Amino acid sequence: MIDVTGLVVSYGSATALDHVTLSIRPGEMVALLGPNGAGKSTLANTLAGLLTPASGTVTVHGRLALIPEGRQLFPDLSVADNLALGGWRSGQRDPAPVYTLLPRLAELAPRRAGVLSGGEQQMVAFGRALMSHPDVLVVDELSLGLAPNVTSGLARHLVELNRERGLTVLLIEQNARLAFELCERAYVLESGRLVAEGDCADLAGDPRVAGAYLGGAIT
Amino acid sequence: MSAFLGYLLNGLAVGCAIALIASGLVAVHRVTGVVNFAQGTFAVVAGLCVSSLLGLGLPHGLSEVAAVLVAALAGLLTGLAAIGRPGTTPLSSLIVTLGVGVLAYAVEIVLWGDQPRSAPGLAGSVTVAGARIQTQHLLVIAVTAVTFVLLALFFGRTYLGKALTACASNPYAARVVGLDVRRLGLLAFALGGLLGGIAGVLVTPLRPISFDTDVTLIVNGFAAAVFGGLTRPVVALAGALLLGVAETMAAGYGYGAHQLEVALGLMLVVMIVRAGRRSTIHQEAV
Amino acid sequence: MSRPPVGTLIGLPVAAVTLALPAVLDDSALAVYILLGLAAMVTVGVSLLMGYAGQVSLGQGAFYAIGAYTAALLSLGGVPPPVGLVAAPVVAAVFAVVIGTPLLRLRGHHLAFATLAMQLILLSLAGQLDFTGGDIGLQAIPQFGVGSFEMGGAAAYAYLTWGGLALVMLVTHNVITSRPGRALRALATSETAAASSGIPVGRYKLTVFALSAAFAGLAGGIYCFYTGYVAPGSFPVLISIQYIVMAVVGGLGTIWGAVVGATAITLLLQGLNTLATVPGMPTYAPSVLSYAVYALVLIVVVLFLPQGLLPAVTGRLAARRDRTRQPLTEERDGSAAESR
Amino acid sequence: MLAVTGISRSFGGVYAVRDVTLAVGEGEVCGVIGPNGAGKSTLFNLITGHLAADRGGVSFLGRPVERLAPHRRARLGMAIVFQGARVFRGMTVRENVMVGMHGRTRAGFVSAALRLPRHRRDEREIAREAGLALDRVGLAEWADRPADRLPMGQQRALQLARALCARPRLLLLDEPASGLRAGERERLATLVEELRASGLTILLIEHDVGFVTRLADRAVVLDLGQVIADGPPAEVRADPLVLAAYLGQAS
Amino acid sequence: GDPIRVGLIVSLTGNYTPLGSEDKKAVELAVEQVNAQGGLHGRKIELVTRDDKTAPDQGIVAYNQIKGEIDALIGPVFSNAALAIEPLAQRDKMPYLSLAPAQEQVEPIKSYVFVTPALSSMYAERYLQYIQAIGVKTVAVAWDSKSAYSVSGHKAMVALAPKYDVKIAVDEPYETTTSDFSAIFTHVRESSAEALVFWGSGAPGVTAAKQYTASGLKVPLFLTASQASKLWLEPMGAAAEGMTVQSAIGVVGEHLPDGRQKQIIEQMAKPYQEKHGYPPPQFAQDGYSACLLLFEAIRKAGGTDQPKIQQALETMDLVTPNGRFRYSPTDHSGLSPEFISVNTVKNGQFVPTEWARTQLAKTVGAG
Ligand SMILES: Nc1ncnc2c1ncn2[C@@H]1O[C@H](COP(=O)(O)OP(=O)(O)OP(=O)(O)O)[C@@H](O)[C@H]1O
Ligand SMILES: Nc1ncnc2c1ncn2[C@@H]1O[C@H](COP(=O)(O)OP(=O)(O)OP(=O)(O)O)[C@@H](O)[C@H]1O
Ligand SMILES: CC(C)C[C@H](N)C(=O)O
Ligand SMILES: [Mg+2]
Ligand SMILES: [Mg+2]
Repeated sequence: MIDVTGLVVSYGSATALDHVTLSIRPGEMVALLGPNGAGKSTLANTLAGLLTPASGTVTVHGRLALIPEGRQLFPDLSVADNLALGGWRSGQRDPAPVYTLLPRLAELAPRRAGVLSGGEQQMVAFGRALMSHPDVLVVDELSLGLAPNVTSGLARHLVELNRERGLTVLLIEQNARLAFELCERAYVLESGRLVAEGDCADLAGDPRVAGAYLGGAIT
Repeated sequence: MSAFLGYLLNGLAVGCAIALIASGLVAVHRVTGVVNFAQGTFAVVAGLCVSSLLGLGLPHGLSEVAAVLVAALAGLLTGLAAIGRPGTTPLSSLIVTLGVGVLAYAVEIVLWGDQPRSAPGLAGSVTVAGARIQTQHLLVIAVTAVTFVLLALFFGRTYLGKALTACASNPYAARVVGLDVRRLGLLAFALGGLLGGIAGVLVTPLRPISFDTDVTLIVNGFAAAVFGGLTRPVVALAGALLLGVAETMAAGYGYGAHQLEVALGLMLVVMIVRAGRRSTIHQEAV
Repeated sequence: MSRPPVGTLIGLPVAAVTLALPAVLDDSALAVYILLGLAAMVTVGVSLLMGYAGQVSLGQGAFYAIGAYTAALLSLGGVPPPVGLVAAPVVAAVFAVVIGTPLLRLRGHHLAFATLAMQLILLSLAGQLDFTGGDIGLQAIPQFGVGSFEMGGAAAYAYLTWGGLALVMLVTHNVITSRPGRALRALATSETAAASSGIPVGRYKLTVFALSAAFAGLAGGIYCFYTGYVAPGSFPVLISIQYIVMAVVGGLGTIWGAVVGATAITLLLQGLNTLATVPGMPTYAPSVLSYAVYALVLIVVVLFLPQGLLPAVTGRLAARRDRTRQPLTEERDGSAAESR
Repeated sequence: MLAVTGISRSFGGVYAVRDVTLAVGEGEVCGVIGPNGAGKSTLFNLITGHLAADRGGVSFLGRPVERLAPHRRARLGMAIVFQGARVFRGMTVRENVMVGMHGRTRAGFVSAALRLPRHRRDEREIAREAGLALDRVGLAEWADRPADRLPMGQQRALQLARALCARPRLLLLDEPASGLRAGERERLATLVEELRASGLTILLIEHDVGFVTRLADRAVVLDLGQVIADGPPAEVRADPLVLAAYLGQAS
Repeated sequence: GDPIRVGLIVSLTGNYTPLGSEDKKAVELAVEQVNAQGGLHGRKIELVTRDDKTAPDQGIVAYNQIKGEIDALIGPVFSNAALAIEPLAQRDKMPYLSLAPAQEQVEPIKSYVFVTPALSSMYAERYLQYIQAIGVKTVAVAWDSKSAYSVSGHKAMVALAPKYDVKIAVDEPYETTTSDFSAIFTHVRESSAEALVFWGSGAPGVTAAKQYTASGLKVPLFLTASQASKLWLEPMGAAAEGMTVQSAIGVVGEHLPDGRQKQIIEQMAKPYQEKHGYPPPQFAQDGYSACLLLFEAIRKAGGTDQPKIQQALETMDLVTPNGRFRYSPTDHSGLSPEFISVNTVKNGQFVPTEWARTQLAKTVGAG
């Protein structure tokens, strides 16, 4: 579904991704872990075609949707319009299915997205990505700013989509515990290089990974 | 009373002409975030074209449409220069549009010379409740009304209109959902050219147009467009009408030597009062 | 703090050349040299206002005019020229405070329009009032001089101008590399975040507005003594736009950039003027040539050196990528975010 | 220390904060939790003065402050770390942090322009404080980079450093741990504990209830703009109302 | 010998481009003609042209640039730029022929400064003569408050009106940028004015003329000489027909009786028409006249000694397309209202009125 080989991405003289090679099979849910500044968002943006690699190849089969870091809504448009535009690629403009999933958004529909609370914005960003009926969903921070019950709701839904529709998911998530719970496999990125990969269960057992990412995490 | 009505009607017509320039500024800014200082140029190009085409003996209607299309093309070319290169910031684009406006001077002088030109429009005038108004003015008002209704519907109601708005609202997010920001921006510039062209074609019969008429056009148009925050066509229209009516009223009631100042001053006061009633925190929301 | 290298590396040789030039230039070159210095002085203010504090003024020419009229009226009224020259920036600054108090409640494009309107209104007033000499303006303004010494030659004005410019640059440099300067740069990004660090945003905006007005006023004061003539026509709205172009072309948010921009644009325009009026050129040559070349150079520079000439030259491109992206974009989000 | 009485704010008829009364004692760490859109950030904006209240009052250090502009409240000793990242573009990390000292120094335009002794004294002071704050949040090695290029996590740390540089009496943190990984979160928690130990009063919005439980003496739960629970975190966590409105079965 | 260098500073960009470029064409024509005849004193004339950009300070820059290399100067059409340069020219003892009509240039007299167009007060006076002659008693006046030409024309008209027994019923300023004149027309309609005299240059005049026809006003519209260009008739289109427009005598040369005046006019008009495809407008007349005056002065001075040129100018008596100049130490304008024609527009041409025809015939005959 996603094949990345020898990917190098740099900002001016600074290299953010250094020869990254990874691949994700259709229907997989894969987590991407790494400390701040590791290059996770850079990878997400490159997969979505928003950054041009300096070298290496990126192949994505099917339609990819990105839930970008920091929500990135259209602040001047209403929630309903934000969602509708999420369907630009798929041609689906009716946000009703998203409202069933996130009823709060139905209440917020006529509001300008720019004035929503942080968590509300994150919900819109999630809904917007679903509007394009993606084959692959790249989530840059799922739980960011979300109340625990909302996070768990969304996580459940991701799993559902994955099981029922075969949605492929690449999940970047600060809450490694949650990520390990949801995904089968994980990659660990540090300073632009892949430093570990494998089944979540194995990685969770790896003391180095567990120390850095599971450590005191409390939920 | 009929004098008052006369000033009012004429003021509305003047305002409508300003509004058409403003509409183009709004269309471009709303989509690209660029203040297009070449907007007046589009009107000038259309005006000069229509005078030439009519001079060549082409019929009315055809000449006007052709001139508007030329202006739309000019808009597209301006867009290519202003936003065609990736990574151009809106401020740089603004300066580029200034440059395009000046470059257009050179082209216009070569093609049309530096003397003002005009074109015949709807002749004669009609009397409304004792007030006289030029037929051409009525045409301006009618076209403006239609244009703004369409524009408001386009941006407010249509999917494409919303996609265009999204481009400037958050260009990064626009790319995330798959909008081709550059193409849509060029579309907006072409639309801006079209609107500027309409303004030019309508105004040329009322006042002579020469290569540098764009300065007057843009000052008024900019005032009106800013009144609407450069994003809201209907508020820009209100600003333009306020400007036009204030100008004719000032001239009508004894401030002819200061009509522009009176009108601009009034706009300023309204803007400052409006600004006072607004908090900053959500203007910067992250 | 972040840019002493540019200052010292380029500054010293530039200072030396600056001092040497008036002695070797002829009158015609000196005229350009002086106007260039004056433009740079105003542009440094624009750059401070726009590049650092994120506020746009399309009415900087108005303060230039106020400075010129102040100095002219005072010295025509018998006040010694040095007093007039000192009064010029002061009056411009006071005026900026008075007019800025309401105007600075506006942001971005609104502010740009408001300052533009201010200039139009002011010049129109100057053209109507009797004591300003109406549209004809004020003539026979005495030469600048101290006591019985009268400054005659253009070279003397060149020193006065470039001395003034040095002063303006020094003040700007001192301001931006210190506490108030950081506050200005902070409020350019986010007034809210700035306020929550204890910065009185309104007062700071007003102060920097007044400071940039004072720079323009000082330039205006020198201008009036040099030309001996002041009229509303000397300060068209277009010169205000020209200052912004100079600031952007040179590199916004750098002091030397303003000087480089003013120099580049002034020399370009003068060069074109001379070139286009060479005998034998076809009738439209002057306008066509000067418009076309000016426009093309402007477009090419802005597109290919978006950070401006100076940063491009000093190769500090990367470090500054986002700085130019300020005022006009910044506000768009703002004004659009208001009640719709 | 801080007393909020009957404060309300609505947007277009919808209450974001409704009749909230809240008192925070000196040295207390008070967690504020609640569902998305409950009005937590709005409450912070009301306290710091970035939003005007429709009704109600705020008093700080025993004096009413609801009429004071945000920068005045900041000078009295309030500092806030906003929910999103708000770093000052075009400035280095260090310069960003130095801005935090603004309220505690005086050198203005004149001293700066003339390089008066006060300016030098203040600059030295500011540089020292900023250095301390940078060390404290672990940003020292990033100090001379342009702030807007930092990854998310560091940007949040930067904001915290800026707030600390002001040596506030009351610190308002809006989701400081969001976007942080376990290790970084741990460091943040340690820092907050240190701050608490030094006597700083802290209001903390956080969706990570474990984080709040560990750090806060007390938790206030907001829902639909109103306080629905107030008490020791452990108790609040078990409150059925809170469970229903906020925690869901995930906790 | 080495060439005589004449400076020419006019507006080639900016607002007054349409004026300045006409002046330039005419000056170049005059220079060409004199050089074709071998120049002056065996020396060719060389033009040094600069653009004042319709801005006084740019005028000063231009002047400072060329003052060292020129022997005499023909100066700006834009009154404000002209006024800015004059003190400098006077200080440098630079013989200076201005192309701007503002009164202030010759009040007080500066010994080196001479004016070539008729002063706006002369245009005002001429109109009053005409108005009196056709039996009109009450007029309305509209004037551009931002143009020095129009302001001083208006001022003179108000001052001189009683002398000609004319009452000004409506006195209305407007701005150069005005795009709608309905308010003025309404005021005129509501008054007892029998004619509307409209002071302005270029664009506003055209706009007013167009809107005037549509406004249904019955009283005649009188435009001033600043409007006397074929290029400004064109944009007016049909609206121009029947309108009254003043001009310098040169604009209506073909309607004059044969004689010295007509011959001089044709000496310029014919080649100009051939070269540019339209008859020389008002501003071209000014430029050409300035050249003739300057060349004659150089001829008489026997060279380019500047004080001598100044003296020659001060005693000048010369027929030019603008009329017969008689400069004197107390008159640096040299013209008189008799050389101004009052025309109507017929088939897109300026045709002198009966009154003007007789008046001009008298003027020319007397000269
Ligand atoms: N626009 C940019 N210009 C320059 N450098 C950048 C830019 N964006 C990111 N970087 C740098 O690239 C590196 C990777 O950043 P990235 O945002 O991909 O990290 P991340 O893993 O997503 O971090 P976080 O967990 O904080 O979101 C960082 O060192 C960052 O400083
Ligand atoms: N300027 C505004 N205009 C309209 N509604 C607003 C505005 N600001 C906030 N709101 C609304 O007020 C409610 C409270 O918002 P607030 O940001 O305080 O929530 P929060 O508790 O911080 O939520 P989160 O945990 O998601 O950050 C939300 O529903 C939000 O949409
Ligand atoms: C007659 C024209 C040469 C006068 C010109 N319009 C001016 O105001 O200077
Ligand atoms: Mg990231
Ligand atoms: Mg919040």
